[in-house]
Amino acid sequence: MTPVRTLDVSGLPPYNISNRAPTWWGQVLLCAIEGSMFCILIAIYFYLRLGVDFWPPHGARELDPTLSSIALLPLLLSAIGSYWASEAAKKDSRSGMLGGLILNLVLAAVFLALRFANWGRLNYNWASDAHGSVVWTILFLHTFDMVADLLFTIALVIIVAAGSSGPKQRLGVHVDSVVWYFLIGIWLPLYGVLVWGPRLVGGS
Amino acid sequence: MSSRSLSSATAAMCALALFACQPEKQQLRPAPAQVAVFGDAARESDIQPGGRESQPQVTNPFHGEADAISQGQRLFSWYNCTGCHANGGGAIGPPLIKMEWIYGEEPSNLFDTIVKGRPNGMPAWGGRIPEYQIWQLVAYIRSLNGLEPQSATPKRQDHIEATTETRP
Amino acid sequence: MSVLTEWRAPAPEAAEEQNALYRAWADGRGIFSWFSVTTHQAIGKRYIVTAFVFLLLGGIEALLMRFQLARPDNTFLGPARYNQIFTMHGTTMMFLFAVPVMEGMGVYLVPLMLGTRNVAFPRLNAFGYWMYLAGGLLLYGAAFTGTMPSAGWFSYTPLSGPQYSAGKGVDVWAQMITFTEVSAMCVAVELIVTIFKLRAPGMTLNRIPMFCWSMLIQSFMVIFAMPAVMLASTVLLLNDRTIGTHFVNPAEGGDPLLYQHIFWFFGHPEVYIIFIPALGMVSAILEVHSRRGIFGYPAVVLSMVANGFIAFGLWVHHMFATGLPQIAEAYFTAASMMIGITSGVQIFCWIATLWTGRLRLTAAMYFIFGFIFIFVLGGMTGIMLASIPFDLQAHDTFFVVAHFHYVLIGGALFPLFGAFHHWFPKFTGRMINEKLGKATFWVLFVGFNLTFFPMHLLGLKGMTRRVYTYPAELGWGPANLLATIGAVTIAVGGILFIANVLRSLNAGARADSDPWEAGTLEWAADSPPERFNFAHLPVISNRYPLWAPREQQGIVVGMRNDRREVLVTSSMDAEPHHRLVLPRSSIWPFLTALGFAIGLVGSVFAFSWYFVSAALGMIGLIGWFWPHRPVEIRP
Amino acid sequence: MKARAGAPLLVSLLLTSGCAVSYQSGLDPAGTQAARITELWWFFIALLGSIFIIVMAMTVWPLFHRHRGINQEPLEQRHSPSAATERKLTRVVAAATGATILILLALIVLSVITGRATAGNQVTGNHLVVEVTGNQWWWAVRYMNDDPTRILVTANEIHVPVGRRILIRGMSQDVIHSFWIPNLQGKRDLIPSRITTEWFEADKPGRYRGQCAEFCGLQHAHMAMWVVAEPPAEFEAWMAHQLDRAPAPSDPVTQRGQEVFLGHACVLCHAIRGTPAAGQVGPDLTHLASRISIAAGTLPNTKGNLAGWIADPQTIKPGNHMATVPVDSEDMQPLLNYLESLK
Repeated sequence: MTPVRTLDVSGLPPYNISNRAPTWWGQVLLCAIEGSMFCILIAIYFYLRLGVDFWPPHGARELDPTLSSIALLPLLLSAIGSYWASEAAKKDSRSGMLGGLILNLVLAAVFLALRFANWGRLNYNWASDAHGSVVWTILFLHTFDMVADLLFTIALVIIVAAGSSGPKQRLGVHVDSVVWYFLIGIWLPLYGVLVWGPRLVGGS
Repeated sequence: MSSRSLSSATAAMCALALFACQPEKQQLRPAPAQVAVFGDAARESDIQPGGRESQPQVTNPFHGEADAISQGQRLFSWYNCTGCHANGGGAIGPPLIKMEWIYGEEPSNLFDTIVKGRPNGMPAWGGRIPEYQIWQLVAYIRSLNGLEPQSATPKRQDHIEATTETRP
Repeated sequence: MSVLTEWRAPAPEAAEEQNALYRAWADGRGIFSWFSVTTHQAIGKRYIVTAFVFLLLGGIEALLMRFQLARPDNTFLGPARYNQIFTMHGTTMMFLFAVPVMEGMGVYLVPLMLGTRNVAFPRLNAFGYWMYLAGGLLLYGAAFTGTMPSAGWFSYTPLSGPQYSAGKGVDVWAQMITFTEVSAMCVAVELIVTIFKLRAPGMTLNRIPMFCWSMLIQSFMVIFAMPAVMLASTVLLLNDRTIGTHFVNPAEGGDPLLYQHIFWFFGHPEVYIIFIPALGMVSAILEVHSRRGIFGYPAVVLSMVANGFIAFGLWVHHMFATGLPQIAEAYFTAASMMIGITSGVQIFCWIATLWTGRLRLTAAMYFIFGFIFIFVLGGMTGIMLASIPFDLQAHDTFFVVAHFHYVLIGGALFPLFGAFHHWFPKFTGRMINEKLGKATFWVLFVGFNLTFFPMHLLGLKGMTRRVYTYPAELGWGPANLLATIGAVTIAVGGILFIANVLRSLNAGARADSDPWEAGTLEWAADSPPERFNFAHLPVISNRYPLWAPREQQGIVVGMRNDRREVLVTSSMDAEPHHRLVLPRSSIWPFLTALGFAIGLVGSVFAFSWYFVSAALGMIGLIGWFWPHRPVEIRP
Repeated sequence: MKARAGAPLLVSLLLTSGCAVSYQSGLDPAGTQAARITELWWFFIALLGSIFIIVMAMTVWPLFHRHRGINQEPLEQRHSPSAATERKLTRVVAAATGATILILLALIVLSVITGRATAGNQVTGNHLVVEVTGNQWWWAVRYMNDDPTRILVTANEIHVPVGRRILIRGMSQDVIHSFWIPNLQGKRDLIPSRITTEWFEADKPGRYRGQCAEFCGLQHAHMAMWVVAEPPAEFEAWMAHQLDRAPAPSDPVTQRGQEVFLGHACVLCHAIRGTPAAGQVGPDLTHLASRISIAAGTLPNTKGNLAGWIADPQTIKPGNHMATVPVDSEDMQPLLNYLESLK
């Protein structure tokens, strides 16, 4: 056989837990899809606002600003849990991953409890009028995403606690943190729109 | 190549679909028997829906047909039922949603009510509206109360809702 | 760069090693494993074949429409059926044929062109295909049982709303969109990651084949455009219909135009999602059959990127007749005309390539010439339509029908047919009959122009779109008859093509790996490729590795053959970074798609089925991600 | 190659010679706005058509040079043009791109200028305001006037005086429709919940047909209308006549016809001024007999067509909202006579 030029890659690692892993990229792109969905929802919110005289409609009780703002605290802190877990995943520290994930879960649960309490305050629903439709849609979609990610996190806790923490699972923990950062990051503008929007662009 | 067997199966199914399909029942042209109009006699005699000549009909021929419900909805405002009943919530006339039915909720009862009229203001529409449109109205009124299949009932209309819940 | 390669004779290929590779990539036999296939060639082929079935269905619908319109006051179909047929035609062609077939070509070709063994997420790929199939079966299954949408492929509210479209047809339509868009997003995500992370060592950004560039740009457009249509169809339309939200109900603060804005924010990029991959195909085919690299590679790539960006800024030109503020209109006119610049650059570069190439006039090249003719003509009418005063005359008339068939059939279908003739040996291992291919071209080309050219005039003469009939006095009869004759001619062309494919599949000459003496990597793999594409991953140092001198070609050694390994490289310079073990075939993508599908079909009837969908999907995902034995760390 | 370029041209010639009808055509303008647009169109055709021909010539040019190696085998696998050739080509492509940019800029400017001219939303004192409301599947028309007694309600037919600006205020009762009279002006959507406007001015007397341009359901194809442009004096006469009540029945037959009309469901939807009939959801019939067509431009307005239409509207225009009202055969003739008397 004639010689050819060769590149020997046998020395390269068979896995990688960092931002260079394809799974990480894939997850970022999925977040981009969700993100553009929320951006369009925000556009819908303001478009609908432009079409009516009163925003929110008379008598509509909106999300409570104080409660919403307090709820940001556990949400932002939960990012620390996420970060801790993902760093631990890179270092292959099982206890670190568990600690981080559980911290994340607990704080997220606190946030969701506050959200549901706040959500219950609304005296309108999706079928009341267009304003109700858009507010409920935003809340529903974001909560749906959060619950889905929390279920994923719970699954990760169970898997890691059961002792299965190979590279695949560690990458899962790392990628889970990306999703969580995204859900926190996208909530901030949504919080601004839902809580402060009516005050900024409201009235008549 | 197994993907070919799949595709041929899909093709066969889809071709069937294209040629064998029946649209969701949508009757553009009413059957001649349904064009009948019940004259003023309807008010006095105890004529049954369906007309003297045709078989007494106590079931709505349009039961469960989405298109008939939507036609009924249009006629409800066209024939100014809204003038008294608003969008079903009731005004001068009684509400048509979630009420105790004074004269019954069966299609034949509603049909009678529309044809013969009722005391205290409900005019007799017999003699004016052809039978098929009365049945469409019946289907619509029943759909307001969830008495028509859910899959045929629209969830909202393009006007202000006649909701019973009120905002504090 | 660090891709230093040493000269050495490859270790005598141990038969055992080869067998290991075959074993690792084998899919197994039987119906069960047929549902668990995850190799990109199989999935890509399924996309293409399924999309072709839908092309046939859409074509039959088009013929039915043309028969109805062949003469004035015709009663062949009647209004209800005609409205259903044109809705199904548009929906089928846009959502079930044009986008999926491009996705299919991308799924099949991109890993081969990049010199890798599969897409980055093989199971997501399979999942996407099953979602697409489920969407198609939902639409046609509903049609089979008597429920067809009839509010147009755009389903404008309030016509498509709860009050004016009774029945489940529009709901089925809206949820079919969800299926196909999920599928498109899956492909977009995996292609972007594949193109960024799985390129052959040495394939820097400016060595990426043109078709991969086009798929990359298309995939990004999918990611930003498709969420809009999912919101439009499921939130604005379906929720208004099934749970009584008020997004488009003006009486309760909604606005019917909101739906149009959101729909066209997707709908315009959709056109480019369909035709940018076609631009990539044109470039790839031109290179091979002109026997030179594309002229102005950076210019063509940049103009495609610019196309992608501009596409998001001109959705309002579908809404000029709704009466928007004049300043906005001026902006959207300018933006729409800018597409002329980027498309112009591409056309000029292709012509320059033709001028300096050494042409080989194959059937594929015939289709490219046909493409340039039809597409440029469509582009000219596109520029006219960007002008608001003219658009207000031509909007919603047959002029527009002519225009977008020129840009979509000319811009996407002709390149696609060219691509089939060009890559047929790669797909099947056999050459397609050239004579028959050229005959197909001529029949299609003549039939196409016969069908659609008269429509320009019909539109100017006042014939509006979506009418099921027209009175004789208006004098539209002869042109319509001509168009119907053209449509039949196109059908003949389609039959010729199918005959050619079937004949060549069985009796075509055997193709070797590189029958066209092409330059890009897909031609280095066998025809048809093995499941692992390349026994040794290639190392490249040139945009056209197969045209490069032998001392510039190389191979990767040191990969493990007993599992599905691919090489992850850096996103810019394609330097090897780590190895990635891809999952074996799995039934779970199919089951997950099935779970989602059951719930989504239910959601046509009641919102609560979304939760069923989520629960079933969750069960599927648990199975999907169930931890198997930990991956061996052993290198 | 010649056949390829020639076929469409031939087709277009055939077509233009084949159709002489021009009362619904954007190419035969009868108003100032449509005329500007048609000018723009011919300019586009001349400019873009010649560009198209040049591009096609450049595309097929390499096909005519055998020495360039078409189909010559064997040939080198890859051809690399010299650097000088590439440089020359780069300049050519750059120049072509520059020309494209300039041409498009010019077209944008031209388009905006024409747009402003045809939008015509300058305030004029002497314009006529006509309210057009789209319905599935007919047009309600109201001539506005400061004097409420001179507000005219009619349907499916608009008369306009030549040389006077008309402001159309468009609305919709149900779904989105689009108002379009190709000989006079581009189209404007009629959208529920909002009012859209459009200006036009007819400068040639004549009858022009228009058709709903936005898909609006089953009978989208049969939602047409007539615009009659006439000299101002004739228009004023028409207006004065239309403002009159319907003529009272003059003989026993038409008298009976009126009774039939008022005794049937007709009266629930249609209005005839001067009679108790005041239905608002169907076209106003006060001067039905003076109109060109019935059923929104579907049928010429003849007695026979009217009879067919009343007897079985769902066969003529399947799915339309006119009820199938049974009229006894002995009542039909008087009813028709009565309707025919509504000049």
